[in-house]
Amino acid sequence: MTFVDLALLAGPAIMMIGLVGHLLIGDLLRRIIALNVASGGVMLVLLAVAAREDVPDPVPQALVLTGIVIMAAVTGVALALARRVDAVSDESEDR
Amino acid sequence: MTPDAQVDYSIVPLLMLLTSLLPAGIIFCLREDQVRWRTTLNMAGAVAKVGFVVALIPPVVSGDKLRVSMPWVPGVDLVLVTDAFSLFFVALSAGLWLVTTIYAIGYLEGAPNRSRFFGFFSLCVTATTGIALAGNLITFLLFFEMLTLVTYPLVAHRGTKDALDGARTYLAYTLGGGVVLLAGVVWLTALVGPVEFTAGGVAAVADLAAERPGEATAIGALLLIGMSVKAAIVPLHGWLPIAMVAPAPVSALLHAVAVVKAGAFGIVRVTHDLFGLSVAGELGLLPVMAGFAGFTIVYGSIRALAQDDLKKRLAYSTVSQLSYVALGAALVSPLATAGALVHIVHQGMMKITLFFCAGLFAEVQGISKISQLAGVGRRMPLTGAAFTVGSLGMIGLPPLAGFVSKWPLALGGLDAGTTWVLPVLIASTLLNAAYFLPVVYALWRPEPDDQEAAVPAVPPRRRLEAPAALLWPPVVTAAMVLLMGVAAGWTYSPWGLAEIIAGGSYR
Amino acid sequence: MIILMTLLLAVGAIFMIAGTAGLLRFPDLPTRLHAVAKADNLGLGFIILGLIVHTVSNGAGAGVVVKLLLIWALALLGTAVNSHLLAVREDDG
Amino acid sequence: MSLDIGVFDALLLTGVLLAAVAAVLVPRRTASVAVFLVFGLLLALLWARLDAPDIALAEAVLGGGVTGALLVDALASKQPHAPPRRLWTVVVGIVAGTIAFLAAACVVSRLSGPTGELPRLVDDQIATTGAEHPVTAVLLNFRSFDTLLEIAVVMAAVFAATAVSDRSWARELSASGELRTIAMALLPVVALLAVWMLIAGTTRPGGAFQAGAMVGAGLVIAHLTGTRHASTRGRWGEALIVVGLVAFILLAFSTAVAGEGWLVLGESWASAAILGIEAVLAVSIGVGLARIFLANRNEPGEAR
Amino acid sequence: MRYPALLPALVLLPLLLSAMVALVPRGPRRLAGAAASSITGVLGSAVVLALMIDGGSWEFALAGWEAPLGITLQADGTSTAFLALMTVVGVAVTVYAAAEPRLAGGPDFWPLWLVLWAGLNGVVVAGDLFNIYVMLELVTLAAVALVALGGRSAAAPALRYLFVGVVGSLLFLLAVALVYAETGTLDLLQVTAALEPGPVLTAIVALTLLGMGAKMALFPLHAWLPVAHPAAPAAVSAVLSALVIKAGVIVLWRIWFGLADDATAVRALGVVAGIAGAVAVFWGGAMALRSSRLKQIIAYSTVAQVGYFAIVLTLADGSAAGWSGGVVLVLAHGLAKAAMFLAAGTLAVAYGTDRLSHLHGAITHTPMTVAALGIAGISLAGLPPTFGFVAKWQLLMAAIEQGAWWWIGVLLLGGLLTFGYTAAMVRATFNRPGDDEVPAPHRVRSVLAVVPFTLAIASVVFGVFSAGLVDLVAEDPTVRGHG
Repeated sequence: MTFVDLALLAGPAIMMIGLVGHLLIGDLLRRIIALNVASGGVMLVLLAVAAREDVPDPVPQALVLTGIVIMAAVTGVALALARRVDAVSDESEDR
Repeated sequence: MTPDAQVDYSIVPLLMLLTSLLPAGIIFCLREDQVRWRTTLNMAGAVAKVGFVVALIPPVVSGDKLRVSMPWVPGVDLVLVTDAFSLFFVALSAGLWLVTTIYAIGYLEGAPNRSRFFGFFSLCVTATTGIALAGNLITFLLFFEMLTLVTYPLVAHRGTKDALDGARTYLAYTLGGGVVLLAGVVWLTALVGPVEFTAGGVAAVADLAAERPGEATAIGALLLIGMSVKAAIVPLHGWLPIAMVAPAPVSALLHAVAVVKAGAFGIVRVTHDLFGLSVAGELGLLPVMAGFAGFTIVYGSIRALAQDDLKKRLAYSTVSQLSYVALGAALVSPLATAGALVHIVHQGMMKITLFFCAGLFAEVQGISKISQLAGVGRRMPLTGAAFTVGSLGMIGLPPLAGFVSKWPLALGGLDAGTTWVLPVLIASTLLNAAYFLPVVYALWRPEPDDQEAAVPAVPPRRRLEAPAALLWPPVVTAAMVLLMGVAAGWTYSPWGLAEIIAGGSYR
Repeated sequence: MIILMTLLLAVGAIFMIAGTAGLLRFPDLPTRLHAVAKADNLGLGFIILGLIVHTVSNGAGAGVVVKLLLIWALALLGTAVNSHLLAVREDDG
Repeated sequence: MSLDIGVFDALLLTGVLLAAVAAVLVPRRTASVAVFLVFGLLLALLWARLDAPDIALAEAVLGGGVTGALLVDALASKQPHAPPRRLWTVVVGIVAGTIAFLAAACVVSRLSGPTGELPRLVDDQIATTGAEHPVTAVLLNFRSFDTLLEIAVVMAAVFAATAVSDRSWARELSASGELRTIAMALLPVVALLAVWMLIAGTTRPGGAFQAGAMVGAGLVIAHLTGTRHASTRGRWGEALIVVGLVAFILLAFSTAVAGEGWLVLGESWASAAILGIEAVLAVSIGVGLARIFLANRNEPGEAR
Repeated sequence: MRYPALLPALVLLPLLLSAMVALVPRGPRRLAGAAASSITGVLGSAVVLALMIDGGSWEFALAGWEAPLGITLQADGTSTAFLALMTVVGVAVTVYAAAEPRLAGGPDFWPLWLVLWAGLNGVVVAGDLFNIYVMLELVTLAAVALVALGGRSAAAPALRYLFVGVVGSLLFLLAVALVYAETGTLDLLQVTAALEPGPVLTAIVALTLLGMGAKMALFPLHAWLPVAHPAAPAAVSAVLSALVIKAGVIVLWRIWFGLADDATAVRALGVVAGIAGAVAVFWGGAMALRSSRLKQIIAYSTVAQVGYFAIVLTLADGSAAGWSGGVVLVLAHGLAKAAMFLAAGTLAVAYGTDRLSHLHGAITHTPMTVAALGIAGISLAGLPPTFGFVAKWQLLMAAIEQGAWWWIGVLLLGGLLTFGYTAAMVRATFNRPGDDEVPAPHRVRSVLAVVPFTLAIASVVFGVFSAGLVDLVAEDPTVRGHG
């Protein structure tokens, strides 16, 4: 049971925590955070796969790098949308 | 149906389709006020189609067929073939389309949405021609469903609430039938591969019936149920009386010729050209169908008795008359088959005359109930005469076309050994008389004084009792009824053709 | 050398813990800020010193030492600015 | 990389797991963001432990930095009242989650050993790619198409964020004196770091993305501290965002037309091309991320 | 006649044009966007024609590196069909959006639309799993932004769509990670050869099913679609239903038919997908019958049709008829659904609302649009002589080959349901007697009526002359791979 195996198990765990949290939570901002946590979990799986040998495999590492940038961009858009949704719901509430 | 001599590829069948498809496309684009354009296009299309038919009768009777096919899906082609039986049906629909177009132009003078009406009208005839010319089951199905879709806007043309509801029920029935038919066609094609209609039945289907009779019967049942929805055989006839909400020319062409006849045509195609009489007999399809048909004949006539609305009565009469064709097709005797085939044309001619007259009564006198018909004959002698000829023909009096088709049916019944056919025919003839004669009598009865006020004021005495375009079609069709009865012996008369076609399926 | 390093790291750790304790215990924002800013930075300083001792003993070059000190400097700068902003916001907030 | 589990490793993994659970469970927004930042930091440490320094850098800068800034900024608007889920759905969710995890665990444990085929291929081809560091070689030569698309994603995200946010741009923030001086001190350091990371990318962990994120962070600081030229609005801003993708595609087109094929970097000029592309990418990502931050920036109040 | 080098241009050209169009100031951006989109359309049709003439399948290794190391693009018969659909609907939507900016959500539409088009082309020709992931993200992001253009009230549906899209992508990314862990390669063809049956393969297929199920709104994961598609501007909802859904479908099919084998677990997954599909067909149809707004009906109809795409997973297993039926169904649905949403948009412009109760008289005043709606509905219901009938025919044949009579029932009843709500829509446009004179409240540009009508007529023309296309698609390598 090397560290990599443990990491390989932790990956899906974090992903499940993120996904379940995302699906259950109501508040938009916290759902976005849960999504990022889930994405972290998947990246962990990829990197654990990369680290199975002494010399780390650069290909999955490159994939993770791309994944992180995409997730950052998507979070940006999600937050912009969430802000607008809150703004719209504020308008409707105080009308 | 006749033994297929040499088959050469020609685009004639395609052209026959285009003669009504092209005008349809153009008419849809015409503005409402371009009446002259629309009329010329309609007439040109109709005349061209009749021209094609007349040109094709001699060669087809002598046995050669014109065929055009196009690959549609891997392993399945769309095929159009002009064999004798298909030409027989095209002749009927082309002729009546010409007459009905004239009638419709007169009838819809100044009505809204005429471009839409005539566009769908031509599409409907295209579908009917397609059904007639279809060379294999899939092409038949394609045009069969197209007919349903194209007639819906015609039935719902007026847009009133009951028109829309009537159209919806019509759609529900016919679509349901279409789906059942689709299931049967797919099942058959999956098992046997694409099948072309060949006189006397397809060999592959016969083998299938031999190996797996169960499946073959199921397929046969599905196909026939699908057809009998349109042929308005009893349990599935509900839509026909309701669809009478359509304008007169629509109910004339559709419910006397196009839609119902397509169903009857389909039944004959399936029993004769797909399974072949012997195989269908073994599978037990024929007796069941004969039973249903017989029941419908009687049931339709009884219901017709009870109707006060003229068009409803004619509708139920169509329901019963159509089952003559189904009955004839189900009897294994050349006489009965010939009788059935010729009845398709005769019943079409007679029924369209009656619908025309009914339309005239409604249009000119505003009468739609039989009880109000008292003395109308005096005021509209020509229409009255046409109606009388049509009614007598329906009853089956000797010199008229009705007799020419009922008599061989009766003989065929005896010849085929199904004895119960004769009493059914006699009963139905009596019932026909029971519901037609009072109408005729009411027409010619001198107007009783007390009803003077009830009848709406008569328009000032004009030379003719109705606009020419509305009056001449029924008279012409009535004359045809008379002609077909008298000149049955002529080789190219409907009876002559029917005998040749019927002969084919007993080779 | 090992003893010195562990000693420094321990002292650093103690300061860190003190700072966090202060953060939890103190009632209002300024006092908390005070605790965290002072104690943690000091703790960090000691830890960095311990690390320097450790790396030097393993023969690391001057570059590593400079980088460690840079880290400390940046941390100091960061805490200073943050606590100032929070404090300022606290007054007119 | 020692594979046996040390004390530090155990601590790290449990820390990451706990931070993940906390980030999801804690009800208040501010606490959730705070814990998420901790989670990001721990994750960066974990990547370093898994011998992926590039990713650790990127996680720290992007995960902690940019996303952190976005999240903290999003805290400004108050937390609308979201209806709490019924207990029953929560239980079902958790049970389903655990079942899914167990399934994933047993699948992961059944994975067959690493074939190591691709790393070998990378090693013996890396000489011709013009970048010594394997990750950069994969990103900018072997799988350059992915990187190109990734920039397209960033560009699309910028378009999306600007399309969604109301057109009213955040005006220049007038900041107090101290902030301005801090900016004066910090900005050059950030710029220096960004350039250094860009250069290092070809030989050591680093590269376009981390440098880009640094540029983005720098621009955000500049904007927050009210320095004039930091505005990424207007034509110049749009052009800078788009320049990365356009340059990359033009390179692709030129190699397709003139060179031996799409994105085939000739050995002689490969390293120059990679560096050039990385520079442009860094600028685009930086300005892009800053623009996304700005798009989120306008307070709803002002947005109407 | 082979130009595999053209494949990357399908993705890179629209991206380049999108970047340029974004720089154009907001005023003339509509013109620039329309020009750029037409260039992309021309390129797309050129590639499709070349592929059709060549008939074979093209591979292209990017950056000069062969399969495991580099990224390959591959276009086979199926991709040709999907590309053809995307080009035809793309051009139609471009013309429609150029004619009426209000229906496209203003000038921001154009750069995002070009990015979306690039992503769609990318997904169809991608041959590398991670490349597919990045393409899907690009498509989702652009699609979400386009939905958000539908005004302030469209933000919530857009966000919900983004969440589902990202969750789907993450599940797919996990599948990609497992594939790489197991086989050490990311190239689709190599993976299909290398992967042997086992728990890992089942997990990969399950994750892909879940991930793509979320993206294409398969029944249990469909809730976002009936909210998001109607909220979007008309031109966008046409693109979403006709094209974006298909991105998820083609990825699911490629992976399912590439990897799936006779392992019992995968077969069970197939049955589950089939049941979800059948429920989707009936649930979508029932909800469509009940809703009173045009765009909502069409959106629920998409949920129903997606059910068929899931049923194809079991029907096309090893049967060429099933596979070609599935692909033709995708094309027929694309054409018909685009025609329907564009027609709904035109009616919304003419009558100010898409509520069925306010559309009286539309059949006389905007006959072409109502005809487009009707014909498209007929094609969706799979009635002859339309393209949908060809698809239904092939699927029925496949069902009978496998003796799966329950699929026959679903196919036939689903068709009836579809026709039910089409008739309801057309019926609502009939004019009540007496109000023929009431003209449509707003005049509609003729282009807005012609575009949906041409798409509808195209589905009839393809319905009759469908032989060429169906042959092209019938023999697809993935089916032969293990079938």
